[in-house]
Amino acid sequence: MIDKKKRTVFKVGAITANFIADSIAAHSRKTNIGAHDIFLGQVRSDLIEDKFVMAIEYSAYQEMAEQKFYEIREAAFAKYNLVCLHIYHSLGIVKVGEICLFVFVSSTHRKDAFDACQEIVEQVKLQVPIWGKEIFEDESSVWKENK
Amino acid sequence: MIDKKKRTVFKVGAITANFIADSIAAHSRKTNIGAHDIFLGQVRSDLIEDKFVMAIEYSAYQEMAEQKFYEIREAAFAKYNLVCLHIYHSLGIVKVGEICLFVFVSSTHRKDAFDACQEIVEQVKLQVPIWGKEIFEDESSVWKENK
Amino acid sequence: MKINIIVFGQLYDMTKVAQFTINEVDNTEQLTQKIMERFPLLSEFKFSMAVNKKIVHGNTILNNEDIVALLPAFSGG
Amino acid sequence: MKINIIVFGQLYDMTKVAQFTINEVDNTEQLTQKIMERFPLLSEFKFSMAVNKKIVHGNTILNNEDIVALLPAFSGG
Repeated sequence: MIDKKKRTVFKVGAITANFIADSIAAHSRKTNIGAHDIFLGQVRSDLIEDKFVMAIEYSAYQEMAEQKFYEIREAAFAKYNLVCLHIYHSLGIVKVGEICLFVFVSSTHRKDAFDACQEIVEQVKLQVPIWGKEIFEDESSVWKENK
Repeated sequence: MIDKKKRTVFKVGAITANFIADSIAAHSRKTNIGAHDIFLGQVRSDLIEDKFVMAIEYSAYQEMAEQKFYEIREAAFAKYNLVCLHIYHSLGIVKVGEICLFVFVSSTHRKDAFDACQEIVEQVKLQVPIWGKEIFEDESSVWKENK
Repeated sequence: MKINIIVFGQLYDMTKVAQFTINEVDNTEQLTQKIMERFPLLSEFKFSMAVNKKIVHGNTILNNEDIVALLPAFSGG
Repeated sequence: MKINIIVFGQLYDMTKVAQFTINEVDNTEQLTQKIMERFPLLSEFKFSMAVNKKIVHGNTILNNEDIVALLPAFSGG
């Protein structure tokens, strides 16, 4: 039942709640799954030098990023006992309150899903060549820095 | 923006993907959220003494369980920097592949959501008076044991 | 002095009643003894006791109209 | 000997071109020097380099038609 096909990770624009629901529903056929851990990154309305962030515009070095996502998947399947793993990241404009990152980890027992999900999110932020530009109300912008 | 109203945790039957999607969408207005961690418990088709589990029937000491859920919520808000926290658990029959537990934790930064979600799931299993009866194809059953 | 007992999970499979009352007991030790006399099958099970929704450890004083729940190991989630 | 350079994130704000070529360099140190001559503003930024999609550390030999990416600190997620 292990599902580790290579697939495109990037979605243009926000990741919708309906897309997430469809992903969850698609896993009901995998009856060896006992636990899902889902991480969602949501664009925050940070205040930076008196201006509120209204959106983030994501760009990426796509060929290298897809390769990195693939390596992160392979490492997670090698290290944890997982049934499924899906990663989606936005490209282009994602508005405040919308979802830009969706990591979906499924396992038989909960510990694998929890540990893998947390590690994958850290690796995505650390290793994948993606850049966010925070856009303010007045259309000025600043490049996002990850902490 | 802290949302810690007392509310009913129990849902009769499975927790649907649409219900989860609506919960996610409802959080787009909370623009200080940067991270959601969602745990979903799914009923597994375990093989027990040559028979496959087809469903779990959940029962609870509801008044005490609601009190325990409330205490778990309060402890999580006291310990972690959370924006929102929602817990839902099924009562009655939940079939294999369906969702029986939905823990939804939202925070400004990801570490709080991850740490709180994992702790809450453990506390729910440990502290809340809920019992699952695993039902087989032939309608025989066995009481579930948590590990 | 009347104590209300409620029964959950596999314990109910033994008692076949979801609730019953026990009279003239002062504490949980005496209560346990009377429960076992009435439902000998329960002695085969490990369970905890909640008095008015709070788990109690060790022998605990009971008051009239207390609600005592017999709780087998939890298996939610 | 022709090296293809691609530029991402805030570095692009400095170069105003997404890609360009540099000729007659044998390694990433020589390449960096030539890039800085052409785009002096880049010297103000910390960035890493990927040669054919692999991050390189230290001076690295280059081959004809290699693709070198200039990568500012990642900020995905």
